[in-house]
Amino acid sequence: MSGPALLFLIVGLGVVGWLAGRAKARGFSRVGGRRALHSLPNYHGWYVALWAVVPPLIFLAVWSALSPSLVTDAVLATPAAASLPADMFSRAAILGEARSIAMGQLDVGFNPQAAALVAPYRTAISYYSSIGAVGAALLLFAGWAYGYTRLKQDFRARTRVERVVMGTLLIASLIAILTTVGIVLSLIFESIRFFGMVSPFAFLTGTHWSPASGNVDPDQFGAIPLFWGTILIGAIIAMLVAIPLGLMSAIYLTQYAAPKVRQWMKPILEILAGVPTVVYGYFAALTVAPALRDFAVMIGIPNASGESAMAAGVVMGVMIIPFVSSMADDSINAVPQSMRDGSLAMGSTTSETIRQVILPAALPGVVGGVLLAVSRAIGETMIVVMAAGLSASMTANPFASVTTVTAQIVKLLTGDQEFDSAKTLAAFALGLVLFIVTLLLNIVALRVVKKYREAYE
Amino acid sequence: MNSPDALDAAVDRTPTDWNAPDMQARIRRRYASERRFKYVGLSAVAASAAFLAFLLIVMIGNGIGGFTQTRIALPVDFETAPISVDPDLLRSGSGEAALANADFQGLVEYAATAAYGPGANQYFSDGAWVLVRRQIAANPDLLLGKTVFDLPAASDIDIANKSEGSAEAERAVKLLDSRHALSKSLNVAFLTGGDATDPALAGIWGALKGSLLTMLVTLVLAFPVGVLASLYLEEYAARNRLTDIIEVSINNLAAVPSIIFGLLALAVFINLFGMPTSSPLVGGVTLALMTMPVIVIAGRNAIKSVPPSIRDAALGVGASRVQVVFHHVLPLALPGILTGTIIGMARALGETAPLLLIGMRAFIADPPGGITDPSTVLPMQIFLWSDEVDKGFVEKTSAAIIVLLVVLLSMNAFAVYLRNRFEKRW
Amino acid sequence: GCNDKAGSSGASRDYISAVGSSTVYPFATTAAEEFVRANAGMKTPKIESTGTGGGMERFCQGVGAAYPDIEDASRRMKKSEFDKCVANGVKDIVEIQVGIDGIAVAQSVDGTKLSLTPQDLYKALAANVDGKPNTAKTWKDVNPSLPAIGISVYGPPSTSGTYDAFKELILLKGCEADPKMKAMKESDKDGFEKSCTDLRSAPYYVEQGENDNLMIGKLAKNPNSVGLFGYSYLEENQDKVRGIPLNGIAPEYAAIASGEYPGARPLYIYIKKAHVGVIPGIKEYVAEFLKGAGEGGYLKAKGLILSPADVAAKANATAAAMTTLDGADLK
Amino acid sequence: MPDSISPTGTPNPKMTARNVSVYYGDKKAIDNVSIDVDRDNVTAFIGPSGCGKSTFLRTLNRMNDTIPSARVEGDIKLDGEDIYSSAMDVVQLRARVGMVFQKPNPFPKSIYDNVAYGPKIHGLAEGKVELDTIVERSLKRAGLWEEVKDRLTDSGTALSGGQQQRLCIARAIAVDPEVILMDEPCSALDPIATAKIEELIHELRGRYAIVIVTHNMQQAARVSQRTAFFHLGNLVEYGQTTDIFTNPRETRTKDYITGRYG
Amino acid sequence: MPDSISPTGTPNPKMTARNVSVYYGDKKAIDNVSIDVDRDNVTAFIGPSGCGKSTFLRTLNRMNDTIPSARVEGDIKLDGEDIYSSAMDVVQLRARVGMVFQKPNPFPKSIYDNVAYGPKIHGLAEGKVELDTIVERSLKRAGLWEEVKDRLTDSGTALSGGQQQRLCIARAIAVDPEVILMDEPCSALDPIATAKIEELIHELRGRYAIVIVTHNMQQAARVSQRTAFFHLGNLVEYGQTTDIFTNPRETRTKDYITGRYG
Ligand SMILES: Nc1ncnc2c1ncn2[C@@H]1O[C@H](COP(=O)(O)OP(=O)(O)OP(=O)(O)O)[C@@H](O)[C@H]1O
Ligand SMILES: Nc1ncnc2c1ncn2[C@@H]1O[C@H](COP(=O)(O)OP(=O)(O)OP(=O)(O)O)[C@@H](O)[C@H]1O
Ligand SMILES: [Mg+2]
Ligand SMILES: [Mg+2]
Ligand SMILES: O=P([O-])([O-])[O-]
Repeated sequence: MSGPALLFLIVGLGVVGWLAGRAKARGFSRVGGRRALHSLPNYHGWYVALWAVVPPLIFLAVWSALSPSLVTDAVLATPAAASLPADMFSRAAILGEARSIAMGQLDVGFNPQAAALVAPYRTAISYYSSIGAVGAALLLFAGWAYGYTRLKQDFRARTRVERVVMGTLLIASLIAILTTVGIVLSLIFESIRFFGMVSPFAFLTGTHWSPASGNVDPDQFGAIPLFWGTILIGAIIAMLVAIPLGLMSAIYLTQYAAPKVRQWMKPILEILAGVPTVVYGYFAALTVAPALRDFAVMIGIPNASGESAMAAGVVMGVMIIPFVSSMADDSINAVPQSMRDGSLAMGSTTSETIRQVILPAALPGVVGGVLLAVSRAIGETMIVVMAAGLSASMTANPFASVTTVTAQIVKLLTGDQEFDSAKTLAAFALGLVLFIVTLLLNIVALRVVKKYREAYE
Repeated sequence: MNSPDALDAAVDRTPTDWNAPDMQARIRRRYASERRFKYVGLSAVAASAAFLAFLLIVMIGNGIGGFTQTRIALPVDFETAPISVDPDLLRSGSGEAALANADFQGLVEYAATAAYGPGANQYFSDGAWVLVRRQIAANPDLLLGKTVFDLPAASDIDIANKSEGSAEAERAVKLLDSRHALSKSLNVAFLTGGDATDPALAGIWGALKGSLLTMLVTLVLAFPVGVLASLYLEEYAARNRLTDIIEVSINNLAAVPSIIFGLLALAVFINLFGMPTSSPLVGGVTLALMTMPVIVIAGRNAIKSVPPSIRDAALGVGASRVQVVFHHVLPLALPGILTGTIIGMARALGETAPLLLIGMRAFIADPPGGITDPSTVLPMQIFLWSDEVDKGFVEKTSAAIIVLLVVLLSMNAFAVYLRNRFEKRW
Repeated sequence: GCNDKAGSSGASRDYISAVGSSTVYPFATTAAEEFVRANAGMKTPKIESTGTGGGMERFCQGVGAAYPDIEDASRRMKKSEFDKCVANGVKDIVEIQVGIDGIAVAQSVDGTKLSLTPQDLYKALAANVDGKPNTAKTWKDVNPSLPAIGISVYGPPSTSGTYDAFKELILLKGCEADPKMKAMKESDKDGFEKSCTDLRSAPYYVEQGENDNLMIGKLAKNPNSVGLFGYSYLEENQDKVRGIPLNGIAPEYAAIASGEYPGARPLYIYIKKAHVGVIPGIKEYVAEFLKGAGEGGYLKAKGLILSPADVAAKANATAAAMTTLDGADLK
Repeated sequence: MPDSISPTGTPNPKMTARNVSVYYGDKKAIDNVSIDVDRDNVTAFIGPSGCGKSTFLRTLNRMNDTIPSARVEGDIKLDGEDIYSSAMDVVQLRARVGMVFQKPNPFPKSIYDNVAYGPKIHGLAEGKVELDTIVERSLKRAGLWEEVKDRLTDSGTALSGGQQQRLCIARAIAVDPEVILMDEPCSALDPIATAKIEELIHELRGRYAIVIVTHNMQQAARVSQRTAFFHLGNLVEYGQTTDIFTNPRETRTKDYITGRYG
Repeated sequence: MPDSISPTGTPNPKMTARNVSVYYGDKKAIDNVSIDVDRDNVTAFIGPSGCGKSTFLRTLNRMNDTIPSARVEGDIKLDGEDIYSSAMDVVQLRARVGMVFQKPNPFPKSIYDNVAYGPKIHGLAEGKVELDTIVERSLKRAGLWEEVKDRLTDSGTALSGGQQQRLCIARAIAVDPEVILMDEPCSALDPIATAKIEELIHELRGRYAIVIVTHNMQQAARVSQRTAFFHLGNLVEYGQTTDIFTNPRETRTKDYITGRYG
């Protein structure tokens, strides 16, 4: 029986189980009066349906993972398989093709030899899928019968069904942990392999970065220039753009702007955060970088590069403006109105109130927001890949080209995906550093923000 | 408490004279500073908005031409043309082979030379002959006489026709224009085709379809998991270690740089599970991991904003906790959850970095047929085109950006609409 | 067993997968399109531009649907790479030379005209010259006959094949011209290579990303900089940049084809023979490659240079017979 | 001391509480309270703010279960069945012991659906017709039918505060409860709406055992037949309403009802 | 009717309001009120919640300017100067007419900086020494000096509620105002802190014209010499505090002070 048909059958019988369970429960209620039934008939129905459907589905999931190799073994045992080439890859390709033809996914084979194997495949597939179908059917009826016979007048069907629902919810929540664990394990695992080749000390303190394929030279893996580039772009230039613009925008919109202006400008500024980073990257590389370079040349800055830290940093800063401004907005709004009134009633002007009372009060929140923004900026990839360049230099000249952790991760991993070269593994070590740093920034920032919120609640 | 009178004897002073000149000067200074501060704020807003406007104008300016296509009329006289395909053969059904063997490239070259002089072949897009072949396959009768084909121009002609091109191309445009051979029309190939090496033929449909498939996978995985997890955390989870760990994980996942998810996908999905590289499946799963925490956080906020009195009311008439949630809380929180989901999906749709690491940075010309086919996505296509040598791709890149921005902005606008429409204050 | 890994998961691919050089990429993609146009029903090959080195590593990872069928290379496969291939079961590899690429040394059309030698470039860019840190600031410091323009060279990143070619074809040649280094080459080959190819960083040698277009734009705007990139980019942007003669020979088509220009390099594709006949279309795709690389083909349109006739003939023969590569031929 | 108060005075109690203490975490909010809820009368709980009236009321239908930190000790029986025993299903308990809250809290659904919700989840109606009957009867009993019969599909939240509260009472009645608990049902209402609710309580008396928490002593005096006075988590005095108000045994009660504190 | 009330009764008023109406958008919150604020006495504004006491109080130092929807009609003069005229600078006005709010709202700065804030922005001190003097004097006048003199660098928010309110009064005093407006300054405080503030008001009387809004009639009787009774935006009665409390002319006043409503 084909997969979809089987699924259809299972679901169909599940529906029947639902109807039967419900009918049986209705019968009880007719006998014992309404309150006699613990759970609504529907829940009895669900109980039966779950018993009928879930075990065969689990069985089928397992079976469909197991059966292909059983099928292949069976096919290989037939005489038709004797003529297969010894070379594993051709074998596999021919088998795969024969299989696809047998299952009707392919009309004609590319490999002529496949044709001979179609028949054995058909036999084996139908044999094993009948086993699967029979197994599923047995489970289905067993579950069905079990569920059905358990229904009684005071049977707590609802409680059982709800327990299944709760279990599902819990499993959904656990996926977040799984993902985190997956990230941490994959980063750590590959990083350990890397640190087997290059010492963490050389990696974290070296100032020379030029990983090349082939033999491992620990001197090539000094990541300090990358860290510096990341800081220069993400934590310095981008913040020099984003903090004043974001903060002042938030101040203007919350304290000065007419409600109508605020209502329009806020979403407009938020668009800045919604523009994909690849667009920013393109814009930075195509428009901003050349303009900045011209400007740098005009004012006589040496080594101005078209892929400058400045271009990437400025554009990244613009991208982060709404982020900073909405964090600042929240913090400013959390300062109680009474504080503002108090200051105004002393005869201070609005700007004095903002600078001397509101901002100091909102400072922890703003700082927390800035930390979050920094963590966003140093993890940003596309803008730096497209606009910051790849030269691992430790220059402080913002018009020169620098590279960042993320840009190097991309560089190291696009193309060379062989997993035991130091070059590839270095990307994971960089990823680990990035992960740890952004994690710490986030934890600190969230803690600061939370403390601050509590202060005014 | 001290007697105020005793105090006064020691330290009192004359009352402040608010009208003294130095006071007045001070006031003026304070107001000037107030105005300055306000203008600084206004300029910050204006600068941010101006940057956005600048970005959009540059992209639209560069890209709007990408939606149109210069076409050149190519008259072909099959009586004299160096090609021999029997139209009857085409009708008979064994035409495929006949067409495949015929030299349409040569035909186009011949006809172009005949019409516009030597080298005129260069005026046409590389793939122009394929279109001729396609038209003839559709209508073999064309072979019987003279026909004028309307074929896409090569990208340098296209550029010269739309704006400033190279001197050579400008000359060609002048020549063609003088023969009334040029026309401009909607670039259907751009909206319906896949990637191509010739900018005149390159299209975004392949990438858009890849994006749609990827988003489908993302949505199918992230939405239910996100909603269920937020329900669990907000409505049922007892405060214990496990819940704390879940919470911390989710908050951190929402802040992890996207490239890290790419590393995860590479290490786990591709290298460990052997899932197909460059496929919407892997891309979608990766982006789902990124989107799920966004949905959970939005979902929890939406659920939190459902007033407890409604839960009490339902519990009070004897609803179970599952019933309370699924009959009352979830329906009321749904608009908020949807808003968060759309915003999360929009973010995923614009994401490039993690997909770079799973092989989506590739030339993939055929639009994907399913979630395991090799495919690229819109932002990746933008990235790839931004790297192309041919100048014609500048326009295409910006045009693709316009398409992406239109999709994203409409998603965001829809989210804002949802939020405003269903925002409830209890 | 390992046979059902591919067989049972139905993992036989129905499209070609090619990886490798970004230089060959434009040609490979065009060939892919033509291949589909000429062979109805075939799927378009998937082509990743990974750089020659990166591509080699993936190509050599093994035989099977999960691994690429074809490697595009802007240099010849190295012996070490071949050995790795063999170690991973990729024993039969077909090598076909498809054309030639020139590394153009170029500057803005507005710049003061330069004419360099490999030695000039080495002296300007090496981190250490004569065992001392390089102090040259202008071209005049390098070679008194050159103008006193600040040294600023935009070049490819160390991972790209263009860089490899630059290293092999220009830097090492320039380095060898120094007798001391020549002596070192004899005694300590590794040390020689290292000290010859260890480059200064920005502002002298500025590594660029993959985007050579940006480099062109940068050169156009900075007339005093020198750029290193593929010949195709030079040809495509004649209006903005011009080639700088090396040893007095300008990077022009004829000079590169004849091998006269020092910065020319052959382009190859490598084919996994085990995949031929298993993954549909490989033969036809290779045929398309050679057709495009032949007289009147589109190779030229992609800014690359046709192989000389004898090489082309050999390539056709190799492709027809699928003659495999002998590792002993490689360095 | 609480033992000294007779919890009874009712020959045939609907609910009985014996030695009930309630804790929020470590904090004791109710201390050893024993009380009987009469079948045919209205019982009022009075006492100063924070004395535990709501807390105790909520133990009677186990609404305290929803507060993670809350813990209940002692025995509470409904018609002799222990409501905290594992055999008691809390969902059914709450159907039998309905509740009306301080702030009217209709569901943001139609008036009809507000009332029909309980019968639906408990499966009390066989079909649409029967459900209609239940809805109509409940709204009539809650004295709201005439006002809303033409707009049953309007949202329950669109009603006035007093109507909303009566809707909540109708909703509670619809599941055919045996006891109705009301926690300051009028404190959010204006005097006219309050009067309507009081009148309604009067009419419902006898059909349901009713417990009402109130801050307003006049209201307690008007609507209830028995009054329990709580103070700092203790039950200070419990008895006939007339006795409590005219002749309190405890000085604390007296002080409270004469307005010395609270 | 409001015209029938004599706004005067004070020979030399510090502030005079004539025919003042205040609107929030379309809603009239104060209707045609005329009143004089005496130079040497404490004036109390009483009235039920929402009657407009705060609104009117805030018109006296133009704090209503900060509410976009608020609009003021009529004449208000400070020492004969129209405070709503364009010649009047609102910043200086607020320095001259200080304000203390219902909830103590010290700035999240040190105690010293809280008090020094006003003098600094207005440039009232020539240097550190003079500033120190002003801070000390203001804290002394507010009766807070002894309690805080050893911890002037502690945060103002670390004080107790009553101390915070006195700090706010010190802050208002520090800019050397002529009038001090207090909007229910004690409603967030416990009885002991309240008593301290009342005592303080008593001591400040004569040096500053003081207006205090209060809900608590006993407080009005204790601290004020003149009382104005507001109701629904109208000034119902205004006069000597003793007269208002012992012999109100209007029945509404009488009903209010005897607790019939409010
Ligand atoms: N969820 C809770 N967690 C902790 N303590 C609580 C909680 N709910 C109530 N309390 C405390 O239990 C005590 C009794 O509260 P309860 O609400 O029962 O009083 P009440 O008599 O109903 O007061 P009110 O008249 O104000 O409604 C109070 O001290 C209160 O602070
Ligand atoms: N910002 C505002 N916008 C609109 N209406 C307001 C605003 N502030 C107050 N009101 C309205 O103006 C009227 C008078 O309010 P006001 O605060 O002056 O009363 P009050 O006498 O101070 O009351 P309370 O004793 O409660 O402080 C009220 O009806 C109030 O709802
Ligand atoms: Mg209560
Ligand atoms: Mg007020
Ligand atoms: O991509 P490459 O040609 O530089 O290897």
